[in-house]
Amino acid sequence: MLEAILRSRREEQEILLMTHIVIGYPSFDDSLRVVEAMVEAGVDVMELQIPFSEPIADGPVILHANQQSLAAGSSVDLCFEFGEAVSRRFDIPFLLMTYYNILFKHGIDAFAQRMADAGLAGAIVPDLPPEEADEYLAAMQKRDLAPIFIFSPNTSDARMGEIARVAKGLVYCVARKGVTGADTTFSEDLDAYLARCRAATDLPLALGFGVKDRADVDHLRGRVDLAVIGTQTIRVMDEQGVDGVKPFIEGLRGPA
Amino acid sequence: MLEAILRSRREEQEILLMTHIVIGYPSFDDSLRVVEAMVEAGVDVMELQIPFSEPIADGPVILHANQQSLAAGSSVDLCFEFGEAVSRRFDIPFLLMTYYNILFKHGIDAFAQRMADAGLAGAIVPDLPPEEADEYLAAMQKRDLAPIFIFSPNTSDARMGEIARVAKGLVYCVARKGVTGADTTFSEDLDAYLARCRAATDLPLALGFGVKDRADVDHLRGRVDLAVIGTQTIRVMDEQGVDGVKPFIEGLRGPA
Amino acid sequence: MRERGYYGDFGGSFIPEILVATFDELVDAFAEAKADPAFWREYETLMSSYSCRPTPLTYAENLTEHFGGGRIFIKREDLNHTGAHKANNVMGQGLIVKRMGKQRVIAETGAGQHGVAAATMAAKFGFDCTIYMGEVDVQRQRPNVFWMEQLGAEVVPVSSGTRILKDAINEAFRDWVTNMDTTHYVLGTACGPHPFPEMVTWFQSIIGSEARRQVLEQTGQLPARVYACVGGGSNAMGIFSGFLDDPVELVGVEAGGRGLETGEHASRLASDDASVGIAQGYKTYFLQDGDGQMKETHSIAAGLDYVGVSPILADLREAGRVRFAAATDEEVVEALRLTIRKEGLIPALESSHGFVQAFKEAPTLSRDDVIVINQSGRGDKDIFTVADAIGDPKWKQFIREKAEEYDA
Amino acid sequence: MRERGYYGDFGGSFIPEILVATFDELVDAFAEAKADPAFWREYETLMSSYSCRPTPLTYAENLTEHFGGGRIFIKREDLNHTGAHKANNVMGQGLIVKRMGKQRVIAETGAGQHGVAAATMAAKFGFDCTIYMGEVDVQRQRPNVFWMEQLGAEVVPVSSGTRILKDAINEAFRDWVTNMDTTHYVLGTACGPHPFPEMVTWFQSIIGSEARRQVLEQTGQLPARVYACVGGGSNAMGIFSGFLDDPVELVGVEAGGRGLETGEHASRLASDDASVGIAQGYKTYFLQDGDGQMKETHSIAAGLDYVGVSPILADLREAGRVRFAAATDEEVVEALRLTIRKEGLIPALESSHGFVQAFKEAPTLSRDDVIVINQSGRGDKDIFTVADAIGDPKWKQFIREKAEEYDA
Ligand SMILES: Cc1ncc(COP(=O)(O)O)c(C=O)c1O
Ligand SMILES: Cc1ncc(COP(=O)(O)O)c(C=O)c1O
Repeated sequence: MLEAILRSRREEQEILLMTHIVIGYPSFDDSLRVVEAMVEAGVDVMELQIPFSEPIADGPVILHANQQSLAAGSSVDLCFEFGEAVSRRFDIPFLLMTYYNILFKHGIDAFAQRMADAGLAGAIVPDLPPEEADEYLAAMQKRDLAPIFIFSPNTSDARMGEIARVAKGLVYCVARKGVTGADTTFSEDLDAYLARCRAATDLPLALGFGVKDRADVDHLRGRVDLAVIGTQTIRVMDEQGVDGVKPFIEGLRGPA
Repeated sequence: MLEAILRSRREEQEILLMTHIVIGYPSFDDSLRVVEAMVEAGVDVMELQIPFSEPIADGPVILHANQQSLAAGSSVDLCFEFGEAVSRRFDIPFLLMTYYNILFKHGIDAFAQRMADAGLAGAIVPDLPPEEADEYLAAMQKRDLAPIFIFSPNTSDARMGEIARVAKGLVYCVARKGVTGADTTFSEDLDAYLARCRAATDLPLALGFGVKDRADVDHLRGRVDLAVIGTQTIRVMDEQGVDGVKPFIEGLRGPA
Repeated sequence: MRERGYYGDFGGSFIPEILVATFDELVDAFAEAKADPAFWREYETLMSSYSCRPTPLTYAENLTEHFGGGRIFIKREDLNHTGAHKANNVMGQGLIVKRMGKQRVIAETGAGQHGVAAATMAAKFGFDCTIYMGEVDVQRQRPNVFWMEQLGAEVVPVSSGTRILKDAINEAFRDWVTNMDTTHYVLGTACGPHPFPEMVTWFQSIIGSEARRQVLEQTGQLPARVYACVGGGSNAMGIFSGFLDDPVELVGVEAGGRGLETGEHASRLASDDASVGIAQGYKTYFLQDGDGQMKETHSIAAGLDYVGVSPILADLREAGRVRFAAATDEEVVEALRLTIRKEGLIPALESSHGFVQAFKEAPTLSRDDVIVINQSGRGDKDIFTVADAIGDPKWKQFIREKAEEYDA
Repeated sequence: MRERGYYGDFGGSFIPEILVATFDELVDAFAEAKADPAFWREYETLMSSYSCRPTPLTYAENLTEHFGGGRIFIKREDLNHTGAHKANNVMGQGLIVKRMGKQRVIAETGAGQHGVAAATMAAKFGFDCTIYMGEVDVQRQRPNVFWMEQLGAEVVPVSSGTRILKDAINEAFRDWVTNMDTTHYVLGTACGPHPFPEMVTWFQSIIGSEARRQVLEQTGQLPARVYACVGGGSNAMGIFSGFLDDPVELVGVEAGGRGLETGEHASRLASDDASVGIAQGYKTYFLQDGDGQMKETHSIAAGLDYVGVSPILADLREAGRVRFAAATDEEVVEALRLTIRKEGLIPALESSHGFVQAFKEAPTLSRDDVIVINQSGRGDKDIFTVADAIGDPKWKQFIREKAEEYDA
């Protein structure tokens, strides 16, 4: 499903854009307006993060957004309502991003069912390595949902192969060490790494962690299928308000 | 010398009075006026304490007087000048009381010489036990000065005998445990103790530590030769000024 | 892909992909060390020449008489260098770091005890060192922060989340995912992803093996019960390890805070308030809400103020092998005061939790029975907390005067 | 009359008559204990089960490399229960008190370390306890006062004289002459009237005999030099005792305060400012004026801030057996910082004096030489002093905030 959508979009675009928001940050209304702006700006796929109290893989900006959303009363139920609302309304695939405890406490099968019911396309669970993922994989597979896994620069070739065997939809390639939100210098090492990723899987490759402007996106053109703009959108929103989001996204890929 | 003087005074008085001042407390002038008042009030013998920075056998009142005197600039030289002045001027025997370090630093023989030169009659050195006193004894003996030693309630009979062998002038009987200045309850134990003292020596016996009023002095009449009023005179002076000293001393033995 | 360590249903390794290779390396280094008898000898030599192992097992004669029941023995982890059992773990991991050839260590700390221990180890081994510590804990444990800094460590106050231990752990992971090539994360307790629960337990097991030998030597018998406080669970696992195969009742004591009924506590295994979850890289009982969000916890003892608990202990509870109880803040201060007065020992507030439960049970045992309490650390580090709990006016006056001196 | 203990020209027993019988009793009790091999065994058992003797001898590899000279070993008295060598002495005297059947102990304290140790011993043995402490020291060592009180001791601030250690000793004597029937005075150092210098040295000699055995075991050789700080002299005598008959150079390090030339110091044997005198019951070198009045002394380390010094050390100096040096406050803080950074050890400010001199001399020795420094205690008790000496702004801020919290 997800993979097919992405492939067909790729036929029209040399590089796709995937963006990230934390649901309920700074409010549910704002989240909705941001999604709207992004879709209008031509984003191809979105990650919707259900906030978690212990987001260990996230850097300060997203961490802060998680905490604010929770403090403002976000809940898993509300996040599903939100996910359902946007996926009904907008014609791009939406993914959930969250930590494994949210699925685990909800019941993994029930969680997948709710995802399917809400019309969501897949999920990214950064603290769930494939070794621990049997139940999750089964639940996702049953509903044709994409369990998205991650490659990192120090993932071995062998392990990439094993991950690729269970991944669906796309593979999220982390550009560098570290948490979300820090700058990335795109180097020659990146090409070698991406070559390894490409060799390991036929799935579309998304590259994230530190992609922040048009130059970055341009650099990725031809190297990967999707550029993931995560922290930077939240920064733009924090700094310029929701209205800043659309021009920012348009600028990433639009005419120079 | 001292012994003879005391014996002859004893022929006139059933109980003699020995008093104590700290030289230079609260000032040298006041010390002189106190000596004057005491002699006029009929005191028979006086202890003049050369202040020491570490008076471990003294209680808070005399400790304080030591410190004040030193803080005001007292010195061993000044104390000797004072001792010489009063012993030239007044016709009672004066004793020095101080701690051993004062003698030791001065040179023990030189100290004794100065005592003799100043016309002083003897010395009480509470932290100098007879075992350590050979040099001191020789120096005192050479000048016919009285080395005064102490009996305490827990001095054994045997030890009393040994102390008596080296003591001259009088023996200072400590009435009880503790430092100077605390109250003493004169009990039957006291009689037994004094009987032991009497058996150990033919020297006049002085009883000190806690003698503070006429009742105490009356109680001691017939039991010892001298009553030592130490801390209480300093208290009187602290509370009533120098003028209070004479009536206080007179009241100790005078008509009721 | 590699097998992740499970203890019954608990444990595992729920880590970001970027750390997988690092954990693989650590698992290997640990396995090699464990298989190498020379390594344990090196560890024991280090602990006996740098810290003072074996630590004594002290007969608490006065407390025994006071309670009139079982004979009370106290395992003296307070006598370790840096004042707590934390030294055992950091020194052991220090040796592992040396083997791996890394040059920098990071650590989280709650009470500050593990931070001081880690900074000490770093100084000794010549490693760079960064310590993550919740802002709240930086406040309540300032003396430890001061010493960590003197030891050359950088102390980073963590202002995210509840600003205590669990948040410091998150921050440490964030550092690690960036610097894993040069850096080892010295986790301070028997929690976290595999191999930490097992590795920390292994180093701490030196407590239990000593204690077992000592109690047999000194009394000729095994203890009826062994008590230990449970924060993350490392000191408890350390002493329990010595008695797992014996007919000895093992009792873990958690932070009852203001009382289990108030919800302001940190009892994961002794209360019904916790449920199984996965966070900070491992599966265990957490104090969390229905959505799986971690709750605020409370304890007078910063070192017990933690939402999760060792997966090994969670498993031992399920298996009925370890019994759990909770001690309230108030009971803890009472037990601390009594222990100081009666024995001249000053247990840490953390350790005092174990004393509370032992004191409750000692009278019900007979003089023929022996019980062992693990005094995981010493309490002088807690002077600000203890003086506050006791409300000593002279201490307050002293602090006021010091502040005036500084303002002058 | 009885022979009073002299060490060459020094020592003796210059006590008020009222205490003579008490000292006779003590001399007898000590002589009996010393003659009874079971007593020393009891003492060793107590020290190994309640404190953690033998304390380690730690090889300071990093400091050794830093100075590039002799190999530096550190005897770890800081690992004793209560954090200093003072424990050795109080526990030993506690056993003597038990033998004498007394029920109350009193003690003086300067740094507070001996006070805490004595109060601890009293709690353990069930004695009543009063501690005399100069007002100035009560101020600078408040944490120790807090713990003494928690241990059940009454702490009496002494406001006479210079309001430090020597004045506390005077006050303790004043108490003793009143209560000698029930009370033993636990003098804290190798000073005072006979048998204290000898008795305290005997108990502390456990340091030296352990250190000698350990250094031979660990290096196969005797040390070239042994360094110890000297306040009253007990830790120095303790470690020196083990090497008196060996070709080992013994170095005592006194408080140089603001510099010997300033007169603000407490160097009795390393400076020309002291002269022989008799005070506090014994004969030794004192810092006194021409009249024999004791002078004010100064040291950053409360425990070294004393006018007198062990008569045994005075004798060993005259005999040329022990060499003396002084370390200034500034040098001490520097050596302390270096030791913390390099080895993860936190010597007490007192102990750090020994480190200063060892650091000065280590580079002049060869790698074939071994030197031993006695780390008499741990420095956490000194946090207020150390933080002030270092001028840590965060610590000051913390204290200000605490004060505000108390004022609220
Ligand atoms: C003295 C002491 N005891 C116990 C603990 C709790 O940790 P654990 O349960 O891992 O032993 C701590 C933690 O800081 C501590 O400092
Ligand atoms: C840690 C420490 N070292 C040394 C001393 C000095 O005493 P001594 O010279 O008797 O060892 C003290 C005194 O309080 C102390 O606390």
